Amino acid sequence: MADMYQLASASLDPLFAAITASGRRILAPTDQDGRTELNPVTRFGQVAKDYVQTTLSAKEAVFPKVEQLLSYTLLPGKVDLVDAEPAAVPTVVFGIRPCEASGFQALDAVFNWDYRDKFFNARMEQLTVIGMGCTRRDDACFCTSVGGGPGSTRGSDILLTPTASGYLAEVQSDKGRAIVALAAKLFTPAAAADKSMLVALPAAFDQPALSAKLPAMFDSPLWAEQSLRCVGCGACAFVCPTCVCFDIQEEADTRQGRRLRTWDSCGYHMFTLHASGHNPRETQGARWRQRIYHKFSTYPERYGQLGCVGCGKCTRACPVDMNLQEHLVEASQA
Amino acid sequence: MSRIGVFICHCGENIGGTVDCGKVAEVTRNVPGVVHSVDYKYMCSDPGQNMIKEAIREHRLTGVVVAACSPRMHEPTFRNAVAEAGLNPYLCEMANLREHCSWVHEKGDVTTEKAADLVRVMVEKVKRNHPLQPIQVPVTKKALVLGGGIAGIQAALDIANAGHQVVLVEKSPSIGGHMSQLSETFPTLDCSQCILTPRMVEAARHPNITLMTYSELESLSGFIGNFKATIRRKARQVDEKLCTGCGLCTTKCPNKKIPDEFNEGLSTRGAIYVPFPQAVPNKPVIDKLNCTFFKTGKCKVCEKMCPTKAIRFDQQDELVTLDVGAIVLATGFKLMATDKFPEYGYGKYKDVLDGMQFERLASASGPTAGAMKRPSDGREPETVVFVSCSGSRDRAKGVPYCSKVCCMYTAKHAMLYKHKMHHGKAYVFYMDIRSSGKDYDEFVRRAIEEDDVSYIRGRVSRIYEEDGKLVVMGADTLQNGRPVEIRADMVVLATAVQAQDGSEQLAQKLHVSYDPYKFFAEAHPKLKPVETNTAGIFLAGACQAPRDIPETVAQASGAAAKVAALFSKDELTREPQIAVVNRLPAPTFSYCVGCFLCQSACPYQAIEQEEIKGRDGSLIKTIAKVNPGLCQGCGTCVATCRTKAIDIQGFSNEQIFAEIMTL
Amino acid sequence: MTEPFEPKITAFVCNWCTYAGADLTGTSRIKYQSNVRVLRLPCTGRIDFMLLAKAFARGADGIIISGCHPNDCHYTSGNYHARRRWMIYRNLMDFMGIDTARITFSWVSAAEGAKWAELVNEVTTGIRAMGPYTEYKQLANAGVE
Amino acid sequence: MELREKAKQLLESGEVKAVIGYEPGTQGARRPAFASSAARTGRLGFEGEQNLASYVTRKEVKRLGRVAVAARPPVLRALLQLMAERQIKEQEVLPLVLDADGQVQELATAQAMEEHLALSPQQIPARDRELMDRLGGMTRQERWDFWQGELSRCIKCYACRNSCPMCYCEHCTMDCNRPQWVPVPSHALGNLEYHMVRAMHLAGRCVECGDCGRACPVGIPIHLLTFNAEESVHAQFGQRAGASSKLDYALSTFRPDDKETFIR
Repeated sequence: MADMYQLASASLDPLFAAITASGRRILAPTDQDGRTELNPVTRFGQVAKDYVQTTLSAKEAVFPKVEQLLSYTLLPGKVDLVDAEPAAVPTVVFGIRPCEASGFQALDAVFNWDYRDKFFNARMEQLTVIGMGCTRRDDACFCTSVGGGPGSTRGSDILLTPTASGYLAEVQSDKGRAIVALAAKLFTPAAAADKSMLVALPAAFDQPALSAKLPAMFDSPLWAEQSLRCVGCGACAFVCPTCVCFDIQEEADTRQGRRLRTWDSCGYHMFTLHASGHNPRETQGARWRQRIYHKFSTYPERYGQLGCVGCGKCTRACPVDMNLQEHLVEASQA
Repeated sequence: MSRIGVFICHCGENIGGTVDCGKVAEVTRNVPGVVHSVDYKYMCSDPGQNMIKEAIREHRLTGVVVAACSPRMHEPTFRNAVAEAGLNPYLCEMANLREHCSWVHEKGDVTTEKAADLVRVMVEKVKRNHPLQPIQVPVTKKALVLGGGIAGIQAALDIANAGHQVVLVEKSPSIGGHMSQLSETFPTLDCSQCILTPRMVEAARHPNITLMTYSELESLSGFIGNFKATIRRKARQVDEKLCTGCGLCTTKCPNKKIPDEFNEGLSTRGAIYVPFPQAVPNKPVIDKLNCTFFKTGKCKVCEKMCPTKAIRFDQQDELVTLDVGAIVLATGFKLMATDKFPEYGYGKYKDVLDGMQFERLASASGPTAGAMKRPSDGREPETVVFVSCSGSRDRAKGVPYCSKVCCMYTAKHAMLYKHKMHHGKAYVFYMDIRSSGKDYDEFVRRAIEEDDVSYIRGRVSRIYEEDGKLVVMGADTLQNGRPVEIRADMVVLATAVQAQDGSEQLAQKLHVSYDPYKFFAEAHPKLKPVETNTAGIFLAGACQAPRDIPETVAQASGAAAKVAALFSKDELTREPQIAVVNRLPAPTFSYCVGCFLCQSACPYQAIEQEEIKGRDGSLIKTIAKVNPGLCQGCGTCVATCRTKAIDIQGFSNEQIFAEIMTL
Repeated sequence: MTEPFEPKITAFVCNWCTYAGADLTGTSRIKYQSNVRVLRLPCTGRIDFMLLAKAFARGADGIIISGCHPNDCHYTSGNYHARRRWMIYRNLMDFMGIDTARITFSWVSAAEGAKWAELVNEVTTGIRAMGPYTEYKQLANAGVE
Repeated sequence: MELREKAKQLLESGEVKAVIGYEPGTQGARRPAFASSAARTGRLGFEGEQNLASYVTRKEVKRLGRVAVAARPPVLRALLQLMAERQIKEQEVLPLVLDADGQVQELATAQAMEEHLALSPQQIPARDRELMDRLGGMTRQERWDFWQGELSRCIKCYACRNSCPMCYCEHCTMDCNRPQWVPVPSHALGNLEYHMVRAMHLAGRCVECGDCGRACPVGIPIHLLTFNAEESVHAQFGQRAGASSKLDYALSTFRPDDKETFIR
């Protein structure tokens, strides 16, 4: 059972100060010439005022776009190899939406499935999520169709829900309680949960039904049709809070090198290209299908949860308006 | 895993005196992949080379770096040594410690460090070298000579006499070229036709020479040793096999008013004609543009007259395809057109001639049988003005260069005139007298001193007609630019020598380059004067630049020697440092995407198209392919290729990349 | 007192003109500063612009590109193609804020041994005065966590 | 006649196998649309921003057969440039344009396309011009800081590359790993080199549609880089990409008298 508090609007500045003073880094949505980006901040005043979502997701905080795994030096007759240690700094991600907050659980499912990923876990351990309930939505949003909602607490250590006088703070975890403890006097216990300001978002399709019918739709021409305009870039995957695919790259000169992990996307032709030249997912249709299946069929099967949180970041990032919700609705009706 | 051997040469004191070679060898020993690293006094000596050979065997080396002098000096030496030890010679590279290090830097640690860097760079390169095989290209031992003037005839004869087949192609009805039009030749004043005609006949009769007159090159494909030339044989309308050359047809042709090209328009000819009495082949040709039958559909007098029934009004142009291994370009020159000289009244006044017209006038076989009669009224010209540099060395006329032969032939013309008209007066306007050939200056002196030709240093500004005289206005710059006015009966302009019409198009067909004046460009102005930038195509004569006869003949023989050398082997061997387009198994086939933007980057037209087809014969994709016979290995295509599908053997992307990454 | 800065200079030269010219500098025993490392390529036409980028990435403080004078290219036109490439590349690099003063393009013929020495000395002295190309060197580690 | 009617007619007659145009999308935007049967032409229109020429080189589209394309000037330029680079043939694509009277016009030949293009001057949008000029007025250090700031946002999703009609290579330089020319990760060096390569590879080939910048999910004005390269080509060599189906590539041709000011 969550602890519920009231938090006055004016309390956020002192809260930020307290968090910063505790040595934690705060990442929050900021407005950079019209672009909503997650950036380090120290004051609440730096936080973007009126946003639906950041373009990129907060997964960067635990799964950076480039991270070093090891380095080595070639010496006469031997190789001197040094494992990298993640420089995980205590971090508070503030103001991300409930959809995105729940994305961390999808990442966790992969990074701790059959192998515990040292880098992810080190960063995850240091991460506290302060989510922000949604008072606005746009055409791309469909969290309610995939089990989420504008006020969902899943994935947030603290979820703030805007109220007339400030915020309702639902503290979900010890990490959340640790934040409260930093400035306990700012948090006044709340008796009832006022969620009246949250935006309404009716579900657009029946996800369980869709997931159930997907296995039979593998050979449907729908995927090829839907993906005709897809340009095959990786924007959707890179902005996705749950996409976790990565590539391992070695950067070396003739004497030393380092091994890096970097984001990858199943939308790329190269993603499945074999050294022989054969590509099991030769067409964009096959790659698009993979994306849908992975999130709505493979994930539930393997991890017992969806690989999609309905945040709509992919839709917003897409240069050709591949609207995921629209396509899922279409698949549901097919 | 690479097993590289490094051999540091002291070059006596040359390297050893500045660079600590022992230290370099020691540092290099620690480079991954190096299994053997030594220094020695003289690597290029026999003991030095033997060290390398022994090390290759003993250490089973997969690559060798010799750190010594410039690879431009000893690369062949060490590659040979490596080959003798059984290693592919292209697995040997050199680091330049002498010219690029010890000779240009002071003795010290910094210089030794640099030397070690240079060695490491080459170690990393050689690790990525691949064994290469010299490229063998078959040779078709038949030459094509384009142009049947003295250059082409000489080249054809020399190649034929070396025992090779030659096809001599001439666009006009007879071989002979400009030389056959000349009267006498400088500096000996011997009769041009007397010395040329025997050569023409010899060319025609030579068992190794096939003559194709009245023919032109239509197109050319292929590469050195393997060209495919298509020749257009223009219809003569005369069956050459039946025609005996009796000439009856030419005398009976009712149309007789056509300006005679051979006599430079100073006489006329019929529509069926033999260009000149000594023509080879001595067979007539019908000038279709002027033939009454071709114009009106009626006449055929010649057909009726021909005793052997050799006239063929229905004859069509014929395209003949030839396989040849080498080409000699000998297409000659033209003189600057008449319309370029309004100020001299050239083309307007009948008695203003160009040099070639004067040759015909002075020739015993010419329209006046060699008598000095001016064209307008047939009177003997009492005063003749010769104007050299008419157009040449004149930027305003687009010819900044010297036409080279005019000084000499103008002196010759003045002499010929004086020999025929002892009492006549000959003036020569000149800018400078350029007479640097053997016996040339003596020849000019003779004109001035013995034949009393008046040389005036200055240019002619204007010529106009007045009272039946040509008034030549000029200046004498040796007398402070004093105005000179000469009332002459005839003026001869030594007009500029220019590239033949159509040179540009021909050059483009052949993919040889040309200079701004459309003369064909030699591969190197000094060391490759008869080669073009396209291997297997050579130059002879005035198609390259203005030339006189001896130079032309010498160059023709030079070109012929090049051809003979090329034909001396059954196969050509070429260095394998050429570009290759990558090939991969299906379904990728190649990274080449077929944009062909590399094609125009190639100075040698070496990039061809290759169609990749499926089992059913359907086209899968079209990719680039490098013709190994044409590619010279510059690598411009490599830098142009976006997909990195094209690479150059010996200077590959991987090699250069590794070199940079070592520094 | 720190050691004076010694720039790292990478030179890309063609085999036929500048490499031979640099050989002539050697045979003429003309001395020049030793910071430069020469990489031999067949022709300036072969020099992919990425080679320059890689040299900077590798820590070069200055770059020299040199080949045959116009009209003198061993391959007749490789240098003309290279010239066009550099005309565009240089503008673009400048637009991206890359220090084009650190890239020197030159024509040095096989006969210009003295010019090669002068060129290397001028570039070396110039780059030494400019200091290390720190901002480019820093790129390698920026953005890696 | 509107596009949808024309499309219907072309598809019914079998003249083309598909029509590529635009349709209303979500989020208030318009988006590319494919109609492969007369029944699916109902939403097609001319208005839209993406450069549809980027589709005609795709295997999936090539397999369909001849396609008609709603062709604004940048699309036409891209199609001509693709012809010059031998990626498409005249008979494979049928560009459709609106003529002055609002009628749909077929431009079946490269010549017709070239003539149509000649009617509308090629211009960089004022906003982009302004930013380019502002950058031009900066010191080099300021430009460096500007681009480093912008490029640090790059996630190397390749939306710019994949939206570009001229980036049709199946094996991009970015995919080359022997050697690995450009680092795959989107760290500072990888990003700088990627955008350097992209711009250089588009110099003389960029049709200035700006689609790369439009596609960028993080809003980097990367199209200015290719604009800069293309403008240099135009200023120095006097030609523009997409002007003709027979255009010679500016960077693999030359004039002996090309003028530069920096070679010593």
